[in-house]
Amino acid sequence: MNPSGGVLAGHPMFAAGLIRIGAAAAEISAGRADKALAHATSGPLLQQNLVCVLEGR
Amino acid sequence: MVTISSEPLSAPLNVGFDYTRSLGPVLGRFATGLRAHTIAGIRGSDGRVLVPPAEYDPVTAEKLTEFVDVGTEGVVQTWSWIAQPLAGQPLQHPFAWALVKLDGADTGLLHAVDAGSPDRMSTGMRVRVRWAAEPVGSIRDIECFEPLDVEPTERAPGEGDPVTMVTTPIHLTYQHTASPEESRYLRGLAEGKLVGQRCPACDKVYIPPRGSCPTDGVPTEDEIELPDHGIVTTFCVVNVPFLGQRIKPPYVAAYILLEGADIPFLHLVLGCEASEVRMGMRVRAQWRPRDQWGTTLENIDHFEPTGEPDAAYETFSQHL
Amino acid sequence: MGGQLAAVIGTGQTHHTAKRLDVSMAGLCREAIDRAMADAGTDWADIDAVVLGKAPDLFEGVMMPELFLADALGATGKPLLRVHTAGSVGGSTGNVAASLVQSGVHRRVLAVAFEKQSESNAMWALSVMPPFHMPVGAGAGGYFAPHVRSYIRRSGAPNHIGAIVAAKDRRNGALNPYAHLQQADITVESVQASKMLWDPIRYDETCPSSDGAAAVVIADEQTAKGRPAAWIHATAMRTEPTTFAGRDQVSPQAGKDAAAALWKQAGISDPVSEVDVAEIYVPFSWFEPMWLENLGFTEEGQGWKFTEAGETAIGGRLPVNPSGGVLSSNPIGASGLLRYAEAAMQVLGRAGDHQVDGARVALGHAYGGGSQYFSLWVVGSERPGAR
Amino acid sequence: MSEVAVVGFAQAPNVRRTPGTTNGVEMLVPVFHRLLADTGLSKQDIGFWCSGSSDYLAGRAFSFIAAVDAIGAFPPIMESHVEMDAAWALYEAWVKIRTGEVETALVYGFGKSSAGELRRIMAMQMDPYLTTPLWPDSVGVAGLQARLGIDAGLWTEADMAEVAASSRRAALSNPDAQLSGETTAEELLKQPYLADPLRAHDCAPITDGAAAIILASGDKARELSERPAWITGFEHRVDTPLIGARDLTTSPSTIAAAKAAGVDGVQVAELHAPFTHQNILLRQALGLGKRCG
Repeated sequence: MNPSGGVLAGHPMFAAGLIRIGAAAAEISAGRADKALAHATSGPLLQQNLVCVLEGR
Repeated sequence: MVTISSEPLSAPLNVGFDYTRSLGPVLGRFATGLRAHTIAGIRGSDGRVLVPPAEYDPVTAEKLTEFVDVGTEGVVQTWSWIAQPLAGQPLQHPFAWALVKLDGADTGLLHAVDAGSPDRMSTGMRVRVRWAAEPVGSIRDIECFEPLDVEPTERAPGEGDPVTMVTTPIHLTYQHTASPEESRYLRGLAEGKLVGQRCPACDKVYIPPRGSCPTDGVPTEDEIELPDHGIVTTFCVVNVPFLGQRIKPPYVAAYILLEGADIPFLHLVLGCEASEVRMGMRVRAQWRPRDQWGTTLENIDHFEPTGEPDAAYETFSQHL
Repeated sequence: MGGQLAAVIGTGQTHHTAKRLDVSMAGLCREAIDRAMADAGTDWADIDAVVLGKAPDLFEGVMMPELFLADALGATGKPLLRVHTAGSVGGSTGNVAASLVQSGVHRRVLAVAFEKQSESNAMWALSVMPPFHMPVGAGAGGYFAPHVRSYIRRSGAPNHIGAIVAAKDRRNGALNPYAHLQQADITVESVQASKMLWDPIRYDETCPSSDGAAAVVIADEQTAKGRPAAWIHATAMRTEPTTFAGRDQVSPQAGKDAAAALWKQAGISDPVSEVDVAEIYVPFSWFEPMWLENLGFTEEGQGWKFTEAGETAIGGRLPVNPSGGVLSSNPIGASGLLRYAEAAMQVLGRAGDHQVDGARVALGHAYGGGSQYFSLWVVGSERPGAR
Repeated sequence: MSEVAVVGFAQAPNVRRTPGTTNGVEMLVPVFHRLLADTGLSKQDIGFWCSGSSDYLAGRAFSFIAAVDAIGAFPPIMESHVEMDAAWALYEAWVKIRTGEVETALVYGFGKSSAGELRRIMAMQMDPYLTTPLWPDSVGVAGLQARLGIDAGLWTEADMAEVAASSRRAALSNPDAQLSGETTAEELLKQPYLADPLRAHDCAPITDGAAAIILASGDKARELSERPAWITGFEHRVDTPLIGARDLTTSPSTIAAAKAAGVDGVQVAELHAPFTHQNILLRQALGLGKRCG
């Protein structure tokens, strides 16, 4: 869960969701995982949410 | 050379406006009700009474029409404590945010509770509305909620035509920071110098300089001090007054291409009739008295014609 | 053509006016949405995703208004995107919605764009000046007037061309019940007599500030087949920086590149004869000749002659802005999508009194920022390739 | 419709305050250079650019236009912008590639959160008629959600402190992290409340930063990366804005998006939860128990 430390370790608004996807992709590319999930949120109290599933081959 | 202090310049930027919002039928009725010390909910497609009322249903998106009046007392569903209230919040002494489910409503209304201290707040406690002194038809007509064991303050409802508009002042303060390149240019201006910078990739001289050359994506670098004269490439004569205008129309807003620069910047042309200004006209800067100089292009009050013959169109047409 | 086919099957818009004090922002959007859904014969269960377009949040004083509008837009529980590419946003909203279908991700997408400028003051929102900047400019008109002067100088156009466009667009607007300005008896002379605001741009050569919304329903081939549809033959978007050394502010490269990509994708080699009607983003009248050249309808420097000869009037060789265009209605965020929707209405034969007879291929065009954002689409009454 | 993969990712250091401008150019220029160098691409090789940012975060209309300079957008580029987190810009770019019109896309996001008063600015995302005029600050509002879960027995303040401690421990391996270190839940619980029931460690810090990702399709992706991260599911949903009408102890839109994207069998997850209790809420909503990383 959140190998990068997640947004509690750094939360640049409007880039933090993209960074989750980048961090999850890095786990795949580094061979540390074959299937990863990245989530991004927008709006008050998680009103809007995005899920991106990434896989290595 | 310009005295360099590395810290980029920064200054406050206040963005403020009193927005005038039309409420429409549903929110208009809610606001009119608040002014009269009543609270209207609306029934959703799932039967729940929604407070505040929604214009369109969260499940089916249909337009909602069935109003249901609810009570002015209710139950705290959850709360959080604000020890240092921020500008514009309902109370300026410590208070609780809460979701209050009013009697007869099925959803929580977000508002403040004036409980005095966090240990007097608890989930499930009952609270009642404390009405504002001058109701106008806005959510602020509810000044806040208060525990039932507090002496109620009697306040008279307002009346008048149905409320259709609400004014919501929005004032935000930011700290604006100039880029390092811009800061050197602005500090140069404070000493009466016009300092441009050349892009290492395309060799074009930018004034003001850029954190990143727009065509090459690399910061402009070596500095070039430019003379304070050049030509008008194109211009317009401003006849319309507008908010925040510095001088009274008509005046000429012109693109000035300084000698040695590869891009013009916008400035004022005075010292002749607006009708006399021409594309290609040679102009020189008129600086303000030195004691009024700051880190701004306004140190140059305006540009004036030099009387020399105009530049040929072909020599500046690529800058239009 | 990018991926799968997509078509507009319904359009809707509000009666644009200076101030809509009878509706909330949600109500304004729903007027356009409900009309578009009725025109398309679709209901909420058919819509897979919603795309909202709107210009700067500062205009209405709401940060990311799609969030508070989710229920009103019928987006709750569904994918929702908010596009913001300055003045061209209405166009890019149409392009993004089209790509959701062309990529095969969704089958039916609702695209909505609006601006409710009466909530604040567009002139204020556009001229919030950060520190260290010198307030010289005077709103959008002041920004573009110098470049209009450059066009006049570069093309040798006589001074009355702007008035011809303004009179034509405003008279067209009087045929369009949704247009904000209804000036059936405006003339070139009355335009020339109006107050000079930012020389060379006059009061009647300037767009109004409007509250308004537009919506279109875009569907996949399976849904659109066998029913009236405005098939999307091509879309294009290009951006360039606001200012750079040697930038052509009169006929920006981004506009030329976007047009070239569009015509290529649509299989159009001679736009002026293959396109039947064009809804072009003309907020200041002089932009008609300028964009005719930038879009490749005429040679460089010839746009004003085409306008002067009356070729852009309804009945001319290339009717431009039969709806009245931006000069008649300008809810900024929606104006680009209005151009797109009006182009679709023309090929659907649903443009009522401002219908161009026999229109089969139409252009929708939008630009934004300092003439640096361009969004375009071509729609046709026939499926691409069937022409 | 060939598949699309992430083939490059770079971010600016997350810092409390950058001296740079609110249009993010100073943060973006080095990120673009590093990302293009890592993948061996030049800006002309990028088919589509898409960005995410907010005018209200920067305090100016069109703040994203100045960022276009950072790219060097001439000759003109195919570009779009969403006034949302750049994750949604990535979604738009993914869709664009799937139309077959382009093979590569560079997506970027930036935010100088320190320029304004973030807790107040976020109130501007709520209902402008009946909620924003009360100026409910983002931390106070989050406290309402935290307490609902505490009262319902879904999580405790200690669970929340544990999330904060493990986040800082994991961040030790992340050179771009703003806050990292060894600490324990017990230690953190000794801190005073920031907004009861939330303490400072329960809230994401105020951070200036920027990031960019390169997407590529099919063979291009295999050419640019030994192990491309293929996007096999990409979904997003939105819930109602009626705060009081939502069940704030779960996240229906996350559940729906995850179901549509297909998350079973994931071995690692990066969750975007600006508050500790939201991390727990999302894990419960996604059914990602302790076993997942």
